[in-house]
Amino acid sequence: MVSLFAVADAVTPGGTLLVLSLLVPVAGILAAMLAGGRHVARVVAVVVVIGLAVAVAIGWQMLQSGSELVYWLGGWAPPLGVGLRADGLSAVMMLITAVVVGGIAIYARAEFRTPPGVTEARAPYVFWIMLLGIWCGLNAVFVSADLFTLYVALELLTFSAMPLVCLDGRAETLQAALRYMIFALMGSVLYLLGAVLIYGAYGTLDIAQLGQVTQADAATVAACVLMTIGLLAKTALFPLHLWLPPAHAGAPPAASAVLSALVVKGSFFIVVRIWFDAMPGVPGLGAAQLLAAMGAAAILFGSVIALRQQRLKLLIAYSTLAQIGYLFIMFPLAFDPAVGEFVRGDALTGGMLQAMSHATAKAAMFMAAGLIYATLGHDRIGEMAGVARVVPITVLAFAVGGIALMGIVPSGAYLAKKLLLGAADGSGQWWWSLVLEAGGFLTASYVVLVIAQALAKPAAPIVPRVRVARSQEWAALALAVCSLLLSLAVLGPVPASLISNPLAPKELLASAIAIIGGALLVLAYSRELPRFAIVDRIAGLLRPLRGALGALANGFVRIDDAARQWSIAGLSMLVLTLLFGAAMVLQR
Amino acid sequence: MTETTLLGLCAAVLVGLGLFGLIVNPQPLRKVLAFNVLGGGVFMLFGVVARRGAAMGFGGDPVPQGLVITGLVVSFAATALAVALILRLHAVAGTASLRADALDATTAPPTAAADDAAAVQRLT
Amino acid sequence: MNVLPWAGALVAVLLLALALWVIVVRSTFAAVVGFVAYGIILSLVWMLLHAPDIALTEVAIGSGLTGVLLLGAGSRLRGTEGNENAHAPGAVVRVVAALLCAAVTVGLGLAVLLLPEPAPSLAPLVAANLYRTELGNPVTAVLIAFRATDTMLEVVVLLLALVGAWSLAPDRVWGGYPGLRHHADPNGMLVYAARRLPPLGIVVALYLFYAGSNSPGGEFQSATVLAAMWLLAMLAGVTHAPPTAALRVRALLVMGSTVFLVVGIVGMFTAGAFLAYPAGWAKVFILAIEVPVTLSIAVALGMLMAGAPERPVQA
Amino acid sequence: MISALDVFTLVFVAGGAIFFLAGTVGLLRFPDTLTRLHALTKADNLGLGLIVIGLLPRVDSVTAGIKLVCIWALVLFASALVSQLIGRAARREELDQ
Repeated sequence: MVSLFAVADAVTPGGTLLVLSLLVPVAGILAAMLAGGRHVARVVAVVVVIGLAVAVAIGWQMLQSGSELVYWLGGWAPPLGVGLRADGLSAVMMLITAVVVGGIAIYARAEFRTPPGVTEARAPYVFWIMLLGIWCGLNAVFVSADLFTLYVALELLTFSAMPLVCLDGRAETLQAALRYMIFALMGSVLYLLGAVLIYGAYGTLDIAQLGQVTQADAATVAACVLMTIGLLAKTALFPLHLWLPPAHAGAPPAASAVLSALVVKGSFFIVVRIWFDAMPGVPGLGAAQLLAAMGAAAILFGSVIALRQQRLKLLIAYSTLAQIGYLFIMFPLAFDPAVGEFVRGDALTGGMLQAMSHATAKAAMFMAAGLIYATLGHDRIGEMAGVARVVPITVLAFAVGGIALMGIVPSGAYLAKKLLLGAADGSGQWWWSLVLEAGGFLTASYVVLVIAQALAKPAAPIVPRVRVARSQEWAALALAVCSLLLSLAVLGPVPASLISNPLAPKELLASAIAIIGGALLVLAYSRELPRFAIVDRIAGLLRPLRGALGALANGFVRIDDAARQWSIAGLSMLVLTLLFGAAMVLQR
Repeated sequence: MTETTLLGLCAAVLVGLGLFGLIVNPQPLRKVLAFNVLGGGVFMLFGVVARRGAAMGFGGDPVPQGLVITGLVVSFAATALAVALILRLHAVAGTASLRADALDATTAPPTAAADDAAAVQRLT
Repeated sequence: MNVLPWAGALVAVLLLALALWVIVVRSTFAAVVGFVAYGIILSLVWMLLHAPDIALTEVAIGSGLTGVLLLGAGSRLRGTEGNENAHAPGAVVRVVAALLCAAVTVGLGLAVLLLPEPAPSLAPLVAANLYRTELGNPVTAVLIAFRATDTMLEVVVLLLALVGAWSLAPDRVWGGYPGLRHHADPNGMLVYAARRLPPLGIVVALYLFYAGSNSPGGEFQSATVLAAMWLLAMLAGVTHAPPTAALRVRALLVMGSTVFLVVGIVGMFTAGAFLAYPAGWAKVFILAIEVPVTLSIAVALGMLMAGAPERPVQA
Repeated sequence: MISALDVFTLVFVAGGAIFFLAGTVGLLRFPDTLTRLHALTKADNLGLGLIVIGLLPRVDSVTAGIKLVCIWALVLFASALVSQLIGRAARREELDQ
């Protein structure tokens, strides 16, 4: 998927499509802002259809021409002008973004409807415009070939994401939005500082040109460190995640889906661009190991704390924290010691595939959580028993999304894991295989917990507070199924031998082991055991173990609480800056 | 040392000061101020880079100079948005703190009555 | 520009002292006042760095508008200071943070010292292509021709920030009047200034706009002066910010970006690329963009200063 | 060679500088807002005025001279306005106490 397309050096046919991918959301923002009221949702509906068509056209054009798409804005060639460039990564990310935005838009039509008798309401107006703003920012991130345009795109993302966090106006969400805003601003200004140093050293901001000239001198190393740290703060990689759990858990469900599935991927994508394309020879293996170690810590802390949550939305938010960690495991695996650079290969494909499966699955899970909340009037995991009988499609969507995340055939995460494991074996870094395998069990644990709770027998029959719209349930399920079948969609570029028959005994056994392992973890230290007779009996047997593991998990929670203190997070950021700097300098 | 290099080092110190303020000062408005000090340092370094690239009769490389102007406007928008957010948090919660425990559990949901009360309080 | 050999050192010391003051002083009011001075000294730095365009922008936006914004916010938040300061991190955290920040500064300083000589520059490329934009000011050429897409996206960023600020309104006052109502004091000096200064300010703004094509100035500086005049009238109570739902306001806001978009698409068909200008027509195309964009930016800046709606339209 | 014009400039700029110095000392030493304001306005108006007069013979063109005078006029206007506002605020605060 990644090395399929030739590198292009001049404007290519079809490059106009890249401009369209920016212009369509911008035009939508302007039209929606002007028209207001009920027209906003209509404008967005039109823009979603056209935007999806543009994304498909870009992918089709690339398959046809077998080359990257390049466009020079204003006809000015880089470095003087700004270039747009789409490779395989950009194309698939744009496509998956368009699909997720489409799914969220269908879901949100019921949630953000202008009430009758009102010409214009605040929440719908803001939600729809910001949805387009996020889409525009993401497309700009995916196609821009210029470090400064990427900075503007990052700010576009932040400014659009912040209002979504506090859309309901409660004090907690306003505080969450403020924490996010200030931390993200710090991140983007550090990124900009790195870009400034790059310009000072090379006189260009064009990523393709930089890829050919960058070398590990002082300014470049400093730039790489600053940009990486700034972007990690915006991606909320552990321990720079102080803003993520409250922001993602407190927003309205549709907004949470956007934030969790899409927004964090923007800054992650720029990290990939910088490490693989702009300066592949600069960071070195040491820094990559550090990055992956942060990812491993994120998986461990995110998953363990997710299982200790009492509220479904917080559980999903912490799951996002863990899944962000997954995205960074690929970096040391993609390092080729022979050339001393990060090279595009199976590891990168695996990492990006992970990002795409998480985008679809997590959007589906947040939507499902929103529907469960609407049905029950709360999202307390301990009181969810029997909800599967009331909203079966919703629970199915959550389950399918969760299974897709666990990495069971034929989900995208399955293929991602397989590619990453292969790369880990190939480079002899067995410890990352261990992390990947453990991560699978940890993911399974919180998914199994929620599904078991939903399937359990209710103490009293549930009377749904509202009837959720069918369209919302199906939107969630569709995205979840997308994630589950993602590996099939990329069958073309990867060898078919990587995908096994999901019903083969070996795969069934692997899936069963993952689920049983997850169930055992639930029994070991979950606070909200589902009410099944057998569960009680096993938990009784495991009591001493549960006590010890519960205390351990509480320790994790306490460390996480401390790490999310503003000053501690700030200090971690500075320490990591110095550590990355030291790792890159020692590498030389 | 040339004047330009001196100003470049000065910019580096401004970045350090800004970071310190962002991390250590507990008040969000002061964090926004520190963010602006930090931004001033970053833009100044860009100006130093531009000045180093002076050629062809231009006093500085015009490309980074143009980018600084764009950056200043974006940074103003960020400041305005952050300030609006701080003021709203203050109006709803009576505090503009970033600490999770500063919001007591009794913080009222945003009802019309609470909004009115907040509005009245602000207007007087 | 370099009147005195040690002007750079003097300005650097002043700047650092002011920055330190902004960061460590206890009172927020004092910090904001320090910040305004910091911005003014920073604009002196821009003159030393031969960047008069940025000096103008810094004074207008970086110091002026930001200063007014923070002063207003500081006065509304007075009273929360003491409570928050009680929760300042302890001495250990402060010392560690100071040491770490110093280490980062040293690293950054080293990177600055080790920047390659001779410095790379795009100035020759700009000089070689300037004639194609029919502009005399290279910075304006960068903003409106070579990197016009950045500028377009940036205006969209301003709009999104504005909608973001509006989104902080209570539902009840959505679409209403932003900010506090200032009452005009009939005998006040401010009212006098708000009536006398704007004509002068508009002339200055027009001059900056007109001069921007060939000498320092341009649409951002011009728009900021316009916004400042509007803000002065608002603060004096001579006028008030219009309701955010007003169609004329929204039309003015989106006008600039819309024209940007349309002219860009016209460029696709007449000059072969988005936001390209056909030979001989560059000046016309650029003017067609700059006039509405200046107005839109001025309105957006003014509305951003006014903040979220606080009073419903009916009241 | 020092010409008569140079002497003129030196005298006026030095005079302006003295007013600025005096104004700053006043700002630091005077006891309350109003007296401090009094010190400051002298620096703004007279000090800057003297400096502008001192610089006028040295300008290259008439436009530059007009610019200098405009700067002075604007500062006069702004400082008068701001002093008035600060004075009012100080008085209001005094009455409140």
